Amino acid sequence: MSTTKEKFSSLSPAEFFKRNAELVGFSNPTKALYQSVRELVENSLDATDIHLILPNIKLSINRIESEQEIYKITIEDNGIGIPQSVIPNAFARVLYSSKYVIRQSRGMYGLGVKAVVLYSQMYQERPIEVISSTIGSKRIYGFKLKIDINKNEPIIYGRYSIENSANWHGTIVTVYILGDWSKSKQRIYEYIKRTHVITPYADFTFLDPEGKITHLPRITNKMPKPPQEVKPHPYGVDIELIKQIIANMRKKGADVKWFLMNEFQGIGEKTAQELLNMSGINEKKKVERLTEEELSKLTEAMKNYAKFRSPSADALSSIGEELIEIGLRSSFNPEFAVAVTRNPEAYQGHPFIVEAGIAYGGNILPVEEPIVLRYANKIPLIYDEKADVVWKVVSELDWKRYGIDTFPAPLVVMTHICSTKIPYKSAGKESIADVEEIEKELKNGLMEAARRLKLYLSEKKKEESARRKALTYMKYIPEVSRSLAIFKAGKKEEARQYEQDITNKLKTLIAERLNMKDLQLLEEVKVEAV
Amino acid sequence: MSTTKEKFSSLSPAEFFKRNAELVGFSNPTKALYQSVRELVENSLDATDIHLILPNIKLSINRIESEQEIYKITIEDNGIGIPQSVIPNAFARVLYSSKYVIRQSRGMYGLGVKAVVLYSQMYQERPIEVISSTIGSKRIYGFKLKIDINKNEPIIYGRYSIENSANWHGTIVTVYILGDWSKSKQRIYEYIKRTHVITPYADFTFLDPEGKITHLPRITNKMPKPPQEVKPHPYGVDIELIKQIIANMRKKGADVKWFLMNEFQGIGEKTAQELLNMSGINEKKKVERLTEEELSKLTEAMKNYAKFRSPSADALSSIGEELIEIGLRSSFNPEFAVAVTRNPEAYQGHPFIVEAGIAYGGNILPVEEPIVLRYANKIPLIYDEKADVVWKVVSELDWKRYGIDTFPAPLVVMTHICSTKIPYKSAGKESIADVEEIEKELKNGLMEAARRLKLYLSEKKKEESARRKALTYMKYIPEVSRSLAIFKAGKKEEARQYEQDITNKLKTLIAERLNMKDLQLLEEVKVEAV
Amino acid sequence: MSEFQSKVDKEARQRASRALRDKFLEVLRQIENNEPPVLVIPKRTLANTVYDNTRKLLLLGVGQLRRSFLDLNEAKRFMQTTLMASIIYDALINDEYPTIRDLYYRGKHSIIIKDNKGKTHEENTWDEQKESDSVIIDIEVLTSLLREEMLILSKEKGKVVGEMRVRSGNDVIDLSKMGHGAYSIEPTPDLIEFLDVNAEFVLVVEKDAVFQQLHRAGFWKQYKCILVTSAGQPDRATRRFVRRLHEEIKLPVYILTDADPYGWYIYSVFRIGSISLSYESERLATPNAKFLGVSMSDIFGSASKKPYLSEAERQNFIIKAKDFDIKRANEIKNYPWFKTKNWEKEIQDFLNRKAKLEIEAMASKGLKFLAYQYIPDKINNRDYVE
Amino acid sequence: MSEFQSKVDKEARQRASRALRDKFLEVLRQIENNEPPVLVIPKRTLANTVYDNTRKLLLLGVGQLRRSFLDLNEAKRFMQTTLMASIIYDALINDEYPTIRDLYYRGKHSIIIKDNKGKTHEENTWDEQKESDSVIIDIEVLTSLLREEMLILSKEKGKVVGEMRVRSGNDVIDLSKMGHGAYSIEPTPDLIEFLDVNAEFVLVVEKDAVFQQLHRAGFWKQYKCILVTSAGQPDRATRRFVRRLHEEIKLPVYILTDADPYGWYIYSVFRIGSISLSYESERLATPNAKFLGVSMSDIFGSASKKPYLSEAERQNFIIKAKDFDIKRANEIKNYPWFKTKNWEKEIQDFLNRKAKLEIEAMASKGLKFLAYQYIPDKINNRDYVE
Repeated sequence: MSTTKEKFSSLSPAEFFKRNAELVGFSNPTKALYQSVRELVENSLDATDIHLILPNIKLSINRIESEQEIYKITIEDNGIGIPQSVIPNAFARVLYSSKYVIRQSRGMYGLGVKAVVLYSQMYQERPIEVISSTIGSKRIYGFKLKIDINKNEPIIYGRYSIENSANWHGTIVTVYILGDWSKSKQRIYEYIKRTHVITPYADFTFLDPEGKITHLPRITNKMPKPPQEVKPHPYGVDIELIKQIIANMRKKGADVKWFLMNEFQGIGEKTAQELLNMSGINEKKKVERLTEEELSKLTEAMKNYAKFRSPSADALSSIGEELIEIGLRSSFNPEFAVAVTRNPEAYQGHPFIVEAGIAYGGNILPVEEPIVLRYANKIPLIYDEKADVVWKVVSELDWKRYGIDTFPAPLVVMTHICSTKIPYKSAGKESIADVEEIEKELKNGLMEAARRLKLYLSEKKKEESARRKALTYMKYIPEVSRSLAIFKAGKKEEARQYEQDITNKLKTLIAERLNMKDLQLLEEVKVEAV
Repeated sequence: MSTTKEKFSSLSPAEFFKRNAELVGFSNPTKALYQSVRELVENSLDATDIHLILPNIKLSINRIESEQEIYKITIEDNGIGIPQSVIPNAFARVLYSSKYVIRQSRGMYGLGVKAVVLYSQMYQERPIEVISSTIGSKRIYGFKLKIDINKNEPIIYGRYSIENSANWHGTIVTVYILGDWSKSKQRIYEYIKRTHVITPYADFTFLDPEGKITHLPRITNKMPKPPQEVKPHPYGVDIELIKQIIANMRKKGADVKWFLMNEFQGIGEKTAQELLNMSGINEKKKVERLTEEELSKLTEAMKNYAKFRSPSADALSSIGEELIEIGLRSSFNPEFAVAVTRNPEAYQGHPFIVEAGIAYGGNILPVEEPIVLRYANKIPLIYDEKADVVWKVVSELDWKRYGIDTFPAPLVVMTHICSTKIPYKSAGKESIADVEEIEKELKNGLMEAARRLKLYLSEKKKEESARRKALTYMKYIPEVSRSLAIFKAGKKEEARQYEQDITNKLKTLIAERLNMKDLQLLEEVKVEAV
Repeated sequence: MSEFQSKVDKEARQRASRALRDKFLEVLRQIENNEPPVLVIPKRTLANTVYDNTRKLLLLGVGQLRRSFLDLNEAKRFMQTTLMASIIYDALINDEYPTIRDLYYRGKHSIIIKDNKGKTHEENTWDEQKESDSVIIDIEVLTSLLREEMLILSKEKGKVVGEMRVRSGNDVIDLSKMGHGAYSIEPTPDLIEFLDVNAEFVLVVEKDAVFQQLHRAGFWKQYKCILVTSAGQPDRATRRFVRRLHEEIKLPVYILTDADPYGWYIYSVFRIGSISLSYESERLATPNAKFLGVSMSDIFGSASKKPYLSEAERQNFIIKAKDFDIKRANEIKNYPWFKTKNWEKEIQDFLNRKAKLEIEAMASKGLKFLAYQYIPDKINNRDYVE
Repeated sequence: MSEFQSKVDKEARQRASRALRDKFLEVLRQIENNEPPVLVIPKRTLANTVYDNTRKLLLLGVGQLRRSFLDLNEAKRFMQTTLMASIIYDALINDEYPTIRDLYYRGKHSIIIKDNKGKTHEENTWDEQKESDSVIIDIEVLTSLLREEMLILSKEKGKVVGEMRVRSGNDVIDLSKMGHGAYSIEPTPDLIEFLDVNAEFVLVVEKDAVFQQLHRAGFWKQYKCILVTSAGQPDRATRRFVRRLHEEIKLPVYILTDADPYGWYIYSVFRIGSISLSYESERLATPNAKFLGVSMSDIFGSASKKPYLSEAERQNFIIKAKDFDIKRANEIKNYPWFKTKNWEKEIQDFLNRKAKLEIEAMASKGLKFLAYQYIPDKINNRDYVE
């Protein structure tokens, strides 16, 4: 038996995520470069379309050292900008964010850009540079920042401001990072291309380390409705969340009934009373005075109460069928494209909307399995496809029932899940967990889109079948006429004269048999005798 | 353009992991119950075998409410116990742990049991209860605890101590949790069974909510060498780690050369000098005075220096070939079992050892794909098998080359990776990322084990082939004798008398042809005439 | 060209060509009256095949199918039928003797059409001979003319030897003077005239090699028999020839085949005709033909009979029945003419044992056994399955 | 039983049985001297098949294989060879006429052994007839006795008509008096004696149905010809019969087949023999046989010749060559006796056009065309491929 003493110690969140950078997607230089691009692009998009600004995003990556692979990434957006007072914390304090509200956004954990900074300062010494101006601001502010990892605090290496004479707003971020361009190149391009499919209203310019410039222009000015911040839905709460809401309440000394009716979605007086009855709490009880046990009962009541309205979808911003179709058409040039936006549903108190698109034929190359484009809160998911619930649903769908008789088939499937909380399998945001409610909606959405595909395919088949029918008769009429003419004449040599007459009579009979449209087809067919 | 102001706010780590409990494996009541059992069992094992104590672990799960599915989980171990002074923080402060040292352990993130507590207090009000006594302690201490989520601090609901007259040491933890036994049952049993395969020196008792008791007795008293705490390896450091080491140094005012030689593994004077030359730093410079740029150069030099010794394996505790074979044999009763423990290797400065086992035939049922048992730092991984690098290696192995000609085959593959840092894909510790160095070792380990399987199978085949050869001759001799006897006699009716003589002569010829062993086989064969 | 000019020939051609033409002029009339052209053809389905218990013949029932050109599913077959009829008609009036393969070739060509998209569609009038053969049968039942009556020749492989003389064409052939060879039966056996028959029965042997052996052993001389082989599945001429020997010379007919459902089927074809061609039974079938063997009791014995094979011989010669044998046996079991006590027992025996045997296995016990013991014994003991 | 007792027969049996016995007593002597028993057999491989350019025959070379019982890979075949030899020997001394199928049956049985683990292993002496057939050929080359010399019968399908009489057994048969039927050639054609031949050439037709048509049209009468059909791939008796007509009566032999590599192969078998059975060429082949048609130039014409088919007829009748046709053509191209200017052109034409044609396609232009124009024209113009 060894009697080694165990040493206990505490970590700051910054230290924790530095040590375990792979948990947020920074497992090696290849993934780090890719993940950095993602986080920066997603912040830029969140700063624009949520606020109804048509995004203009300029991204460049340069290699700045010949010995080590250190890349300089610069991104510029025309977003709402960041107030100068919060810039240091927003970029250099882990678990500090504008995203801790109930509203759909691309970022979710408040970790992304801070993880970029953590990784950045692990292998090189240059600080991150942030230049930003909010809407209407008279000045533009610049910062150079690092994170004090032990304290989880910003270290400001420099700051300045200049006049904003052109009324510019937006943010420019420059960060230096150890990366591996040749290995991450393909994924980064894929990411940008797929992002553009779902935000066809954005304009992207990308300069890569090889000097190649890619411009993905804006395809439409139409933008989706932006998400609103909402109150929590009672089904999704837990004891600790209630405690926190109580702690943050502005009105002090409120009673529990008022609390229920004012701090949650969709609780009116009747519902509040029923919840209080279920949990055995007096409606007049001051909310600060609730015991642990009462809080537990109240939470339980909220979980068990069956009659809540669905969570509000105000917090969500779906893309919409029109924009999805535009994206699919412009990216794939298919013969057919369709999109479905489902009604809002909820899981564990979080509202979500599923959207599904299908593109078929045209320039799409036939493949053994459908090409699947996965999106969550408007960001494309590239890695870990087979671990995603979307793949499960796509691969279990019986495509034969929807007119796709065999694979390889020229088929692209696109799914978008938007929610105030996407159930990612990891903080790297690569794949979505098997949540029953989401799986069901994905299935319904895909089936709805697939039914429209089927309709299209069967219309196409029907037309072809009518044409084939006419062709069949037209093929055989000359043979029948020639044969019967021989019997009429009594010998082959004298039969020719009767053929045309029999042919005409047969055509008349066929014309009666088929409708006019088919008859037209009949006339169009040229039979070539051999 | 909307001008919504963004609200920025900060989260405590406790709040972060409460909000995102699925990141640590608590996505729903089913997984929460399973994950809680895991975390508790793993803590108990870490408290015993690391300290050379043969583990005795008693686990019970009871349902305590009929309305809600609240389960009481109690675990008791005979480990080293936890000092009373750290019990509150160890159980109720997120990112506080004894596992933040460089040494292999099952826990890694210092999150596990805290995540259990977080989830526990989300849906019911009972605090966690901890009873513990360290080795040699005169008293046993008891605590009732919750986490203050806003502050990330323990709340002590009760404490007491009693005399330790029996010299007991160990820890008893009781926690209450919202769960779903029926859905998690199978996985929990699987987890316990597989844990026992890799720790055959442990004794498990498990009482489940249905009242069923399972006892998995200790199979051997042999235990693996325990891991030692070590200094960091220079290849694995980053700028921020160097800063931290400097900040924690006891000797103040040391120069950089002393620092290099005393705070890292395997740096002697010569190496230290070379590193300093590479980074252009004066050896006399005080380490506290190093500039950011110098730190960056030093880190770069440590990354580029090619001649370091491999990281020390002292921090690792592999299981060993003998114990693995014992585990495989006792669990599967196979016809053949083999295990391989590879030499230590390193990735990104972290030492690791791969172990691989193969069991074949016997009571194993033939299956389409090998049954794969994955372990990391002595814990079984159950979920997300196909996303794991182990699956990649197993499925890409050309089994035909190793004597497995067709599937289904009765084949079990077992892998164990131990490291001071396992590169999990997520903090839920379910699957291991594709790290090139680990993939290569897994491949080598499996191939080494598979070669021994091949040897076994081909020995078996060779024996069968010799037997077949003898059989062939024995089959044909009577026919040849009968036919030739007819020619000898001149007619069939008189041929019989010559047969035996020809047969004997032919057997002699065959005996000369084959060696004695085969001849023996020959004699054993009974030919039945028809 | 004397053959072409013969009177019998001329008459046959006129009869057939007139019948054909009349049929299709009817169709033409429909078209001229703006009615959909329809061919009314007796159905050749199992359901429309009737076993006439009195005459012991398999005949077509009264079921008819109406093949309309306007029915999309029938249009092609309608076209094929008119095409084939016109070709046969043309051959008849031009003094030709086409074979069914000739007819296949004469009618086979590509139809090529272009649709409005400029795409070319190509289709053959027919692709394989079994398509055109099937159309020929349609025309036979449609016109009630057998193909021989339409002067269509087919490949013939039946052979005969025995104590008789026949007249064919202008020649008289002595079937007892064939040396080691044999007389090859002609495709139009109705034109054969039987002269001087000195025989007591007809033995039909399925296998040519067994026929050769029995011929070589002088079996037909010793036992006064007409020895015929169908060399496998019998062709029409061989069936007609055997039928005429039975009908006109009143000779009993014994059939010797393998002991398996395929052998029974050959027997069945001689006796009744094939289901798909039941329209011809009336002229080709020999309802009184008897299945001489090899029977299950020859192999395994029965209460009253010692088997011809020993246990060891059985083990070596018996072949395990295949799935398709079992399938065929079950079909045969349902044919009305196999619904006799003896046949039901025979088939059930087979199904129970799942064992079959080739006639060669009997021969391999020795030619003398086959020729001088097995066959005469069976005939003498009336040990056949009926 | 007169046939069994005939002197010719007796002599043949004695000759063959003695040769067989001597061969295997040698093997027995090896065993008695404690030497591994070995059969020395001429190799029947393509490499050991030699084309004798002078005699224009395909013959076995000097290559030999040593089949030792102690060689594990050869043990089974050794066993099969001794087994088959003993069965043939037994049939010879017992006055039997087995067929190759009989021999298959006589030798087929299960060998059952139990190993020391009590597991039963079962194996048949042979499973399929092609195994035992192959062993028979081994014995033929081993003993230099053709199967006919060992009194083994086979299935025969060749037929003949024409202005001649033959003696077979004790009978004289007039082949011009067969009516619409024909004379079926016997399995032992060497026993046939030719009498009164009044013919100028032999026409061998691959297809039975074409034979029937030409016979019916009186072709052989009009053109003084012996008309033979092999009814497909020729059997040994038909080949020997044709060879004897050529050798003894000095009649030129013309062969008419489909225009495709399979047709050429049939021609080749008549002319040279088959590669796998080259040991028999010396007696069966007719090296001067001429390939009358159908030739590529008959179909497509040439610089000096109008084609017999019109463009439209070609479109309908020509069949696209299959992959195996191409493969076979390339094989045939390498046979020495196809290495003549004309044949190389013929084969190259085929390979270029990838088109083949059945003889029926010619017949479908009309029987008169075939019988009175195409064939006589070709013969008169010496328009054959040699």
